[in-house]
Amino acid sequence: MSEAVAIFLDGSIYAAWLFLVAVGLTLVYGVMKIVNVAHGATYTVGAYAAVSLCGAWAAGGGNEWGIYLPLVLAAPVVGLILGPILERLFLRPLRDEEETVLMLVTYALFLILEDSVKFIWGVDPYFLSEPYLLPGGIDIFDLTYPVYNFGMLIAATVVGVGLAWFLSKSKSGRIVRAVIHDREVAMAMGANVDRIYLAVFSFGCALAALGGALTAPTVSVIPSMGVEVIVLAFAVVVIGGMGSIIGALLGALLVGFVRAMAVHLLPEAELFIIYLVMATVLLVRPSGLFAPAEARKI
Amino acid sequence: MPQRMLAGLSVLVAILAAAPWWMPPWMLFIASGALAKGMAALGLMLLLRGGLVSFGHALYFGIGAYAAGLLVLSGITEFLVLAVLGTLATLVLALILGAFVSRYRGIFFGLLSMALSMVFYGLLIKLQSLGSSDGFNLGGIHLLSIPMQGTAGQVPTYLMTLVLSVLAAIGIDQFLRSRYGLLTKALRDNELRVEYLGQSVRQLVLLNYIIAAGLAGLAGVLSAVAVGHIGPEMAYWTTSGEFVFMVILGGLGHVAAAFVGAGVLSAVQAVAYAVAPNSWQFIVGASLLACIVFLPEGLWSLLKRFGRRA
Amino acid sequence: MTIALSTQGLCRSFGAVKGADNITVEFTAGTVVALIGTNGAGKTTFLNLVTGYLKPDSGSVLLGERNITGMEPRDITRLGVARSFQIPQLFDQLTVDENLEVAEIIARHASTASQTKELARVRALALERFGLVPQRDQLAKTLPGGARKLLDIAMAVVSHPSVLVLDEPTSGVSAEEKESVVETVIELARGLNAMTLFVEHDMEVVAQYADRVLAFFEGRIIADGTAAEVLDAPEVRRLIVGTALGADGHA
Amino acid sequence: MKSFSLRALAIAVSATLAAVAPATQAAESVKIGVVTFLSGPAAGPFGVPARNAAEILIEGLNAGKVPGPHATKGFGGAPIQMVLVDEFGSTTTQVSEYRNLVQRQNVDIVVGYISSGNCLAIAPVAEELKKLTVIFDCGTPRLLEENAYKYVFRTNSHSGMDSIAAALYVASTKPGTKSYAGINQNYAWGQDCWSDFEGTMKAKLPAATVTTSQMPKLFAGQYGTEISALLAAKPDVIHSSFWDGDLEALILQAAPRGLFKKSVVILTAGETAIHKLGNAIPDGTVIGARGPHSVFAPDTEINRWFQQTYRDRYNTPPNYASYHMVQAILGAKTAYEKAKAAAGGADPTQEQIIAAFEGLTYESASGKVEMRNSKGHQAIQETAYGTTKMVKGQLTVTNVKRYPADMVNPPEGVKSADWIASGFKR
Repeated sequence: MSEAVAIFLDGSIYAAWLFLVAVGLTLVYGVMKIVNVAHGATYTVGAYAAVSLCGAWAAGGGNEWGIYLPLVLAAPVVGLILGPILERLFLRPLRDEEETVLMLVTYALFLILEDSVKFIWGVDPYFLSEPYLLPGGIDIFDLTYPVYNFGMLIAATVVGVGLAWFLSKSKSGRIVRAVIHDREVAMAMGANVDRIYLAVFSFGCALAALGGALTAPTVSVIPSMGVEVIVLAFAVVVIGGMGSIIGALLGALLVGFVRAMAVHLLPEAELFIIYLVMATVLLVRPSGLFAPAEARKI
Repeated sequence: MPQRMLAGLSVLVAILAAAPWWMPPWMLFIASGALAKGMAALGLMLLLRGGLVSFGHALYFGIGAYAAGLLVLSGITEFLVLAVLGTLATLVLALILGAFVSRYRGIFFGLLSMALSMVFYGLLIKLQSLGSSDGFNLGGIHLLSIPMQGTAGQVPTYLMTLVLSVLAAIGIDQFLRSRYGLLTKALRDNELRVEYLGQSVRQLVLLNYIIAAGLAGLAGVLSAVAVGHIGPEMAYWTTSGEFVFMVILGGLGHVAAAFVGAGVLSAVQAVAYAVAPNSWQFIVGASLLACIVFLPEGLWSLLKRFGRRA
Repeated sequence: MTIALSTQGLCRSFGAVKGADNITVEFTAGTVVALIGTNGAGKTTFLNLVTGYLKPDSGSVLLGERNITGMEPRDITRLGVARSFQIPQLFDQLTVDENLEVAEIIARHASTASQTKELARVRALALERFGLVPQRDQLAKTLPGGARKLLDIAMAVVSHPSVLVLDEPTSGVSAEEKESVVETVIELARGLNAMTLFVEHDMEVVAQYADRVLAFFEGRIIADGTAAEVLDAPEVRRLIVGTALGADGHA
Repeated sequence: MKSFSLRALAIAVSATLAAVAPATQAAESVKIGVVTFLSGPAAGPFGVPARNAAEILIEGLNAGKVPGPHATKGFGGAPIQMVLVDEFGSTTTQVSEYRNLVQRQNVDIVVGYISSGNCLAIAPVAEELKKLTVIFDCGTPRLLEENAYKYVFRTNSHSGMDSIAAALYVASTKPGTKSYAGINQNYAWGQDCWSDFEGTMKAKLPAATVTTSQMPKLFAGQYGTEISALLAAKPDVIHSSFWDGDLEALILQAAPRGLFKKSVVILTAGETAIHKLGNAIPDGTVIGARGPHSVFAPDTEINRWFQQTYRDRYNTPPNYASYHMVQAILGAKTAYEKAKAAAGGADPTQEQIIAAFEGLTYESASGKVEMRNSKGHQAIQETAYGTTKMVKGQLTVTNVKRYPADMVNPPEGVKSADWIASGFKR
């Protein structure tokens, strides 16, 4: 019984984390058709930004519990700075290239950003554990869980629900959905694609940075922390169907629960279980679980 | 122009064939590696000409190397046997996996390939008897009575790699000039039309996929012989990424472009390591970006332009 | 009179929309048949079902005696059904000549040198017939609309099909070129003795070239007969011709 | 004109590469190639501290400032010149960089290699190029157990020692242990460490059972699920050979969940974390340093000098990777000077240095090192484990237990795994 509860909780927490790091990737792909490898580097930058902002907060004598403010603030800061730079300078001029070429462009950006992080913050690790330790833990059955992990669950829910609300209810959201569905038609109907791309890419960067910022308190912040994450986020997004928000959610839940089961019941399999799930899903559903349908007119 | 290009390439091959007499040994080693990787990149270029990018091509590089490694462990050290059986092993696997993978296009083809290579990588890590992530050494490989390893083996290995690379380049060049070459080009443009002209797209993709895999497998064997050590990282996605990088760097214009890409990337890496050990990633990333922006058709187009002007 | 192509109770819906609603029809070998109807009436859906791009929900398609229902486009093509497209499907990065060469290679499987030579000769003839000789070494992506259309059709005809399916061969073609495009194509089709199905909005073209006309509405055939019969049918006048010709001022 | 341009390009490329090659060095200095991680995840915890150690030691030796038995300037009076190479990158890259060092830079000795995959691949190349190569940190027992090399020496004990001693520490400090578990990175190092630990536990505490063996991916970063599984399994003891960011993340994530309170956690490579993470490591954690290094190092003159000089320069204490580096360079120095003495004061040949190195016993900053195994090419050394305790806000290591070299290293000619399986037969 307690094992089932543990699998459920661990799976949910891991899924929440996965969803946070993957949702920006799928949104950017859905709108811009860019597989953004630089997402991983943006995640790293988010973590470092959180370290610096929280450090400044503490140095400035900010309230102990107020530290969550600079932590979360890292996301919009990174999104607003890095997003427009990358989009305007590199992605907009190359917009008409093929998907795979764009992917290589973002891979190059990834390499450049990762080394830039080294130039700015150095190779020694940073620790930002206060936000993680501050709220303490709670006992569920006989296992202790940090309250912070449930904060991740809440953050993922807020992001997911907020995004769903924005896309379905707000006017700008409906325009974004129209672009996801059919860029040409949306343009013909007067959507300003330049502006939408800029906004969506920056928002995607902010989401990646949020993932990094919220992860920072639980790990040692090092320049290469984004490498594994980007591969994981890919797996989640591909399983769910590239470009689908609901797909990212289900992909995260699937990977989270399958992995939690593997760790608790068959630890040997943890190494490649995610790739196995990904390969299996793709073999059964070649475009992932919830790929937005695209019919070609001939 | 074609005559001139042929003459130029012949001179290049001659210079490379004479390399053991003008290159210092350490550079000869880099050249061996670059040629072997160029061969893998050549296969990838064939796929790319058909519009498909694999982010898991290192799977076959690794399969070739590990097939050779297993043969050496079982006491077979004749290079010809390793090369033939190593390549054969990749071809068989490519036939099986290709049957599934050839259904996919675009990013899904790339990512499914990557997932498959990562499953293989995971299996290798699990195999403690094969050294897990550390891999293992293979020594004593020879071609008939000529050693292929150690000090005496460096030149034979290099020359063998060069010969096989040239043969592969000529073979693929002929292939590209054949009807399949034209069909492959057509495939990249418009698959729907290819189907509506009565040609199975999957068959065509599968054919290219198998050829590409075979080349990567042979490259894996050659690399294993040259380095004398194999490990799971040979099948890791970053190795695949390196192959893609080489193709993009060289361009799709000519079979020699894949080798140009491999050579230049290896040289850039070697120099970057020596000059800027702390920021070589930055340099590699920036050159990739510069290449895509300024040379969308790769270094080959630069050589061609240069040659025309001269 | 042999039946070249027939369908039996063909149905296909897209959600609530019926693209093909129980279509049963037979086509005699060698005839030229025009399909008319407003946008969304089901003409292209019908062509897509016949050529394998779409799979029917129910019903069957027969090529002569042979059931080709649910077969892949390439297999249907190999059995002698060729088609052109409303939006020309060309190999944009290849030259005009190479586009045709690809079509020939696939259709004929040339391998020996003499065969290759023969193909080149045939190709030259085709280029001449379609008036594409001046553009033969141009990349397909640089062609103007009319030439794209012609090349698209030329590629379909290469295989000497027994059934030729043309989706709006004159759309995107300028008014001056229209006549000659249709002329060329129909003449060629008759020369091959191919059963030809073509979708057309220009009722003058339909009246002039079609042996038989099918009028589509909401996935059904609402009229079937000679051009004169169908174009005069009151239902057709009300639902199709009026709307199609009204704009051109011919009504 | 194509041919001309291509040839020009080929020549230009080779000229550029040749230009990078420096002129041959002055004959009397000893040129050492130092290979260690300068980038990648292993740079922070191992590579850079090792480089730092090499820098201050070589400076100190050249200036004749190193106290104790190593007071001679440089290598027997000859100044030392260091060539630094990054160990990050594929094995193929490493082999090619090694060839660079030997054939282009003409180094006299290569000291390096943290990664086991790299040291395994380099060894046969060292034999091929006939270049004295001192491995300073890599852990795999396979290096010198599977092959006999003439030119390859390793001055640190292999990973078998760490795992055996860890189990011995458990057996002596927690003899009542009924169950144990592991969390190790899923690659060769983690797998080897766990199987050696498990093997020793079976021999020393046969009644204890394994509850779970967690094997997360290397650099996974998120261990919440594994920690739950470990908590749920309720083992008395948990073994982990985690290092670097993974180790720090594990400590950060597990400590607040009480893992360190409910079980005794042994971190065999834990020493690198104590300098950085300090007070985040809970009391009662068992820490190892892969030998008698750092906090376990003896209070000798040379160790005090090293500690002080390192702290002064880098504002942090040296960790065990730093000590491994010092041990390697001092080993080469001792062998060099012994050979020089044997040659009657003439500069020794490489053959003479190798002959002197085989079976050498010498003092490093970490105490006595014996080149005893694998025909005198593999060092054996004592090791130690201790338990953390916070004293006045300062992390200290208490209850230190030392294990003599013979107790935790296999006898000559016996493979580590076989020795464990045999129940430690002598």
